[in-house]
Amino acid sequence: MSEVILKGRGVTKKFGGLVAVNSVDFDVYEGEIFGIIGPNGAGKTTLMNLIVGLLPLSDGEIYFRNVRISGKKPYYIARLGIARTFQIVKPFKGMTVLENIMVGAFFGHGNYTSYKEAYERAEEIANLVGLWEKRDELVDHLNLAQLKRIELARALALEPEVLLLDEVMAGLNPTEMEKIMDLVRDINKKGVTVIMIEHIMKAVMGLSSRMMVLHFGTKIAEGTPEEISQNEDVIKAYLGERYSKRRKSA
Amino acid sequence: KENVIKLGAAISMTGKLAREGKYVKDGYEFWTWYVNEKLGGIKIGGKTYKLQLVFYDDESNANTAAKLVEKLITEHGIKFILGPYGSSATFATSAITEKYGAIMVEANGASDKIFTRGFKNLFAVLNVASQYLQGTIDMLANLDPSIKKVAIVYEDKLFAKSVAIGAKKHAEAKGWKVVTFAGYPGGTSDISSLLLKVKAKKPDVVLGSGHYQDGVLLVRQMKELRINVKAIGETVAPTLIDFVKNLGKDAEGVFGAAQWAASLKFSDPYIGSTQNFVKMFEQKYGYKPDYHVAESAAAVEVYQRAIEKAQSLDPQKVRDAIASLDFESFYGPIAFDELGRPAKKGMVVVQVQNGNQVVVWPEKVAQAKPIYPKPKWK
Amino acid sequence: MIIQILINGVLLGGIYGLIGLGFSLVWGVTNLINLAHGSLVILGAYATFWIFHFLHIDPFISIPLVMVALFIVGYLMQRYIFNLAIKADVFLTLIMTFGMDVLLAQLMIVMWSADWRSIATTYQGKSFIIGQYLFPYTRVLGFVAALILTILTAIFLNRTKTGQSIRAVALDMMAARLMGVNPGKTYAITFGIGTALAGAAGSLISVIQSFNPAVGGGITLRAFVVAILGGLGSVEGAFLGGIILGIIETFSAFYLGESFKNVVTFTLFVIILVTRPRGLLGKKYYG
Amino acid sequence: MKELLRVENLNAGYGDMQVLWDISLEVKEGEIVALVGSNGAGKTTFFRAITGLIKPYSGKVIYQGREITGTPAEKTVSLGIAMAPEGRHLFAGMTVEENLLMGAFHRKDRENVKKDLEWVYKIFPVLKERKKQLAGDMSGGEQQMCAIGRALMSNPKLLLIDELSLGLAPVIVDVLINVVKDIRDMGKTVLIVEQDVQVALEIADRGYVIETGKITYHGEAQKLLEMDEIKQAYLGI
Amino acid sequence: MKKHIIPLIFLVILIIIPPFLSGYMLRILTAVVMFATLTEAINIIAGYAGYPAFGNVVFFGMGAYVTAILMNHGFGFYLTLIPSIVTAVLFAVVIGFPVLRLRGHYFAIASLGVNVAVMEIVNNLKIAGAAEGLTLPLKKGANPHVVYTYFYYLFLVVLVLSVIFTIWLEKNRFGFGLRAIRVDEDGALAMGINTPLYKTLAWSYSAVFTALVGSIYAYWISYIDPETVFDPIISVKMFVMMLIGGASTVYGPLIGAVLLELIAEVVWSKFVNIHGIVLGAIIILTVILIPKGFLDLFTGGFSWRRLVQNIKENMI
Ligand SMILES: Nc1ncnc2c1ncn2[C@@H]1O[C@H](COP(=O)(O)OP(=O)(O)OP(=O)(O)O)[C@@H](O)[C@H]1O
Ligand SMILES: Nc1ncnc2c1ncn2[C@@H]1O[C@H](COP(=O)(O)OP(=O)(O)OP(=O)(O)O)[C@@H](O)[C@H]1O
Ligand SMILES: [Mg+2]
Ligand SMILES: [Mg+2]
Repeated sequence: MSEVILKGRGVTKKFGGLVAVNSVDFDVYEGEIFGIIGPNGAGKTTLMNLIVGLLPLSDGEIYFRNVRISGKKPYYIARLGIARTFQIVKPFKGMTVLENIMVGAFFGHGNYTSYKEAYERAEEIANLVGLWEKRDELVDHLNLAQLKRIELARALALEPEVLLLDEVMAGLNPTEMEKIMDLVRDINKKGVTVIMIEHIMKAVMGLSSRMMVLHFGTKIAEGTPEEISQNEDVIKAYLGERYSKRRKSA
Repeated sequence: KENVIKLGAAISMTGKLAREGKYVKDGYEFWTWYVNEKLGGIKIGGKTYKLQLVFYDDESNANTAAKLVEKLITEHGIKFILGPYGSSATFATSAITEKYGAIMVEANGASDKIFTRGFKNLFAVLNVASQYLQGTIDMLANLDPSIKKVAIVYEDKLFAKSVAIGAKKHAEAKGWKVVTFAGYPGGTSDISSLLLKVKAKKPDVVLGSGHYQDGVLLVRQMKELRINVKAIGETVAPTLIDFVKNLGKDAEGVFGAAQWAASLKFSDPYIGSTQNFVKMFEQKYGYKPDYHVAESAAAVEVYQRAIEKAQSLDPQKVRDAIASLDFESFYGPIAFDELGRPAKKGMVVVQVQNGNQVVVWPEKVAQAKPIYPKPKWK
Repeated sequence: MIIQILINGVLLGGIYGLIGLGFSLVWGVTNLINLAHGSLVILGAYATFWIFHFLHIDPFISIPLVMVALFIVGYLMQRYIFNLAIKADVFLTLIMTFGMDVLLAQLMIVMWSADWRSIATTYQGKSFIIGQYLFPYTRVLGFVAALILTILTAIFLNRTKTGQSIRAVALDMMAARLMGVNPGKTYAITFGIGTALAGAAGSLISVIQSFNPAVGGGITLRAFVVAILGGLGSVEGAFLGGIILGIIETFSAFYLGESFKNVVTFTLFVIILVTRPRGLLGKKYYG
Repeated sequence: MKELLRVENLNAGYGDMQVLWDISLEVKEGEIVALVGSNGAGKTTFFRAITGLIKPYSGKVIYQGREITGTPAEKTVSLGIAMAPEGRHLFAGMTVEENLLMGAFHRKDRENVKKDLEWVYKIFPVLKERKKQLAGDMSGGEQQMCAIGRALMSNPKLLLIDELSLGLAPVIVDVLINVVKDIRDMGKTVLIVEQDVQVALEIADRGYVIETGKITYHGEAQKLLEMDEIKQAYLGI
Repeated sequence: MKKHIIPLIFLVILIIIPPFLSGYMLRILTAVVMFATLTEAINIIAGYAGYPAFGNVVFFGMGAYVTAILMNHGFGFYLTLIPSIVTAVLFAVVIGFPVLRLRGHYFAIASLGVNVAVMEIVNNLKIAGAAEGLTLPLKKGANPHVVYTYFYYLFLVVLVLSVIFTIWLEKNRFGFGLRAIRVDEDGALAMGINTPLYKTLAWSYSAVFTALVGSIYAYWISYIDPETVFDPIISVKMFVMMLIGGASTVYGPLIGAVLLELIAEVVWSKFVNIHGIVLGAIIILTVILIPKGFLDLFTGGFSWRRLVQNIKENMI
């Protein structure tokens, strides 16, 4: 197997009395798509915030290629090559689609400093994620599916080695979803390691090479999608009967 | 067509100095009216000129005042400028009149610093700030040689601080010990901490320097904290009618320093006497003139007198005429020293007695004897 | 001595609290930083003054009257002016209230001149003594009035339906509408209450200091400090913020000198902001 | 069955931008009706127009036989129309319980409000556990439950749920499907918007398909599920 | 480039116009240029970065004081400019470190607090003349018009510099960073933007221009005291101008400065006794009718419907 690119040990986050993430260990290997699932409030988004440095850890350590990144500033981590999308889309309003993407290009791992370079790079990415037609529109006028693409595009413009996706499929219809899934596959093929949080089983199960399940902040299972979908604990805590029934009938 | 001489002014009609600005405006307008209507104008070599006042609102802002004075000079072509209200505005505007070779006769900028710039064309009819409390100190020293300790509190702003510094020097010269010398920021509505310190020092006299609201605040809080002293002396506040209205009995016995008082008895070449001035003004405006009104009217009178004397409208000649003026007006003796400050005029001390503001110092113009020491708070 | 300073500070602080209360409420709910607050306080002071002048009603007794009058003014002002731009950027609405401040200040000058006013009650300047400590009547009464109004406002916000609707609108206007809350009216009521509280503060101002239309600016600045110290939209916070401000002022004035009291106040203020950005009792998700 | 809501030729949008074109639709009492369509088709806008959050340009909204077109949102709720909005829109600074009680803001029957609260807690036990927590501090899924709970608290006749399953764990979706059915069984009428067309049409009696602001298909849910066009466009089959 | 042509024409007019103006008109124009620069400066931090620096006048006051103090110690005017800039930047960096961590309103109010605190300190500072202020040597010259034209050009140079800086900013990575920070600081962080650094830089640049203007102002007016040069109303004015013209645009602030100075000028000369009322009403109406600023109103053609629509968009 390839090298571990992102590693967490004893990662813990407390909000007052609530332990949102409880001593989670994880290893993400270079080049894989790593899915994180778990009931609502299990701590998935919190874990992602811990990785990118938006929240300080209460305990534990996180390493990127053996460099400790816990305790580092978010912009530093982003420049190292870890990009993320937000569960609740956060486009830069008042800027056009291209300009949004350019922000990523300017400040990311790729470190484009000239306007022209950043612009050209943004055009490439707009094309890649299917926003070419909308490139000069203000993001304020876009719908959710397009905003999700912007989230992706911006993250891509950072030229990350690791891409964290927080529910990029949520709110998309199946067709839209298929398109984004293809996109994620493409990105992954280009060598970007992907960590995705998703509640839509079709998407995570379909994409991930390995998965981890969080429940009340604790890791309750890890394995291939196949293993996960048969895990009794996971079915009980997360997948539910209907899902397993449907799976069986399919 | 009528011949006119234009006098220009920036006046605070709005903003924080609007109250004083109104007095200034009334003073300027009154004397202008008097010259035109009662004296029939100013005669220069057979021709009669009417005075015309051109003014704008400076919003109590020095910057705006400067702009307006430049407008008056460059757009209206006016060379005879009357001062705005307040030291800051006087600073700013006098620099402009000086640059343009225009003249400024000012009645409402008392800071000593205004006169440190060696300006040739700037004249003030009012005493500078450092002299404000000197009369009060002289009077008290005269009344009671046993006074030893004085507390001086002031609003920490240009004018009030200049007054306080002047008072400190003068008190020390009299051999008093200044036990407290403390400023507080403008707009304060509580100086209890400061007064507690004053109380601990047990001074014989408390001198306060500031504007109207400071004067009221000082008296009120001294009473609230039951600080009893032999005398309280203030600058402007006790000379204003509102002071007595608002403080009622508590105002009794407080001394105030004024540039002028309506009860003074000077003669005047035009209006006859101070009394006449007061009477006519009251008839026309419906209130008794205070010293802001009087000094402002006097500033117009200075121009009138000087132009008549110079028999010319040439700024240089008028300027020289002003510099050489020496006469008694309803406002007091008018003459200027080489820096343009009043050479002969002094301040008067007023005291609130039975709800009236009476002049108690200097002795030769006093209406009544000062009540001393101040009765204790009840 | 220290205790006397403390007493003075607390008494002064109560009034500061009341000044900040209406400001904080309006800011927290409507997201309007009301730069006209000081002018509205002064309007309340004038109302008190004229009631005293013509009807000879004691300033403390006329507070409810003044509050009703000011409530109406505030209600109309919000309903028919501020509501028209309420969704614009906060800094635009800020400018709008600045315009209102300029307008009100001049209007008051035009109507009532720039003369200094204050109300001479029979008990002004008098104080009573407990132990060896002095308690000036006007300030004690002012403090009590401020305290009562703070408590009433808190009860109103937390216990009444209108109060609940005010909080709801503050947090999410769209959702509040879906619950049956009319946001335009709620904003107007909130602003009306804020203005009424400003008016009450004006009543207190009119007995402890002299005022004219120009002193509004300084009052707005104090209101700012109090609101931030206490935490936006927090009623108890505003009162506490006021008391703290009063104590800081009196103590720093005593130990460092009056001249430095604003330096100390504002330095501390900045420090508190940086260390506790939500103020002392500020609640999450408001403002 | 009696007709509860009828919409005739509704045109609506934002300012200059028209989103909905001549929408007509009807909902009978006690039905579950699903509204499906791609992103940006105008489903949310349609809900906004019915609840009165935006004013339609033209057309009619008839509810219980009365025309309510353009009635502002603050009034429609007391007519018995409640919505769990897209994006949840909880009162972040209020506790979970306060949020739920806000749902009953317009109600006068205090007694029943208490009962309904217990009922909502029974449906969503998490909410009961967290009733003292600020709603804004909860996870996305928890918030969705709270939003639906809040809408239920208004004792609606017609419940609109925008994006029922958005961001929810499959188990929770299961729960919600049952809840929606329960709600219907209590005699309430439910109109849902749902991206997961499979889920939507599974629980719904009837469905409407909306594409770029126009209704393109409608009919029994089961029939729609079997239509090839729908399969291709929305089920990814 | 095209959009800079009209401004360039205006610049040429501004350069050649002084001899044709009365002293008063020149003074007004000087004030317009001065405020335009201040507004352009506040636009960097408040417009682009979205940090409402309500106390920005603090740099103006500092610039003024550094120049005044040094000139009183015999330094030539130009020699005081570098110290003036250095002081302002140092202050922006040192104070910015804690204060720029606050967001939105809180930053606004903290920067105002800083302003008031500094004003009070200067008020007690012996070397700065304390509350009595400082007088500066009057600029000597052939006649007043020449002297005041000289100041006009000084202000104009700083204005041009500030505009060039802003144009550069628009198309630069730095500007993108600031705009991202304004919209969503967490998002900006996640995009790899070193937000603390960027904010501090933005405030420092803003401080540089503001302080320069303050320095020139002090020499121009020749007397300063804490109350006038640290007056928070000046900050408010900068804000109003920025918003009226159009925030985070290159030319919006300039339009705002021109409009507000001129409107104020007209209003007070026409309505001497009630100009505050009129001015207040105009400000309120502007916010209600043209919340996006004048620049927006006239790009793409003016229409009355736009005004109504603006109200509809922002009212409840
Ligand atoms: N507040 C608004 N102002 C202007 N345009 C809007 C607004 N809200 C939505 N739109 C636009 O209206 C169109 C329809 O949006 P709407 O939210 O109704 O779609 P939807 O079907 O709910 O989509 P989704 O499945 O993504 O929620 C979109 O093009 C959207 O960009
Ligand atoms: N800032 C905060 N303060 C207090 N509690 C928080 C905070 N942020 C999150 N939580 C709590 O931490 C827990 C984990 O939240 P998180 O957002 O990580 O869940 P999640 O797994 O992403 O859920 P979802 O799938 O619904 O998005 C939740 O119970 C939430 O209420
Ligand atoms: Mg999440
Ligand atoms: Mg939608």
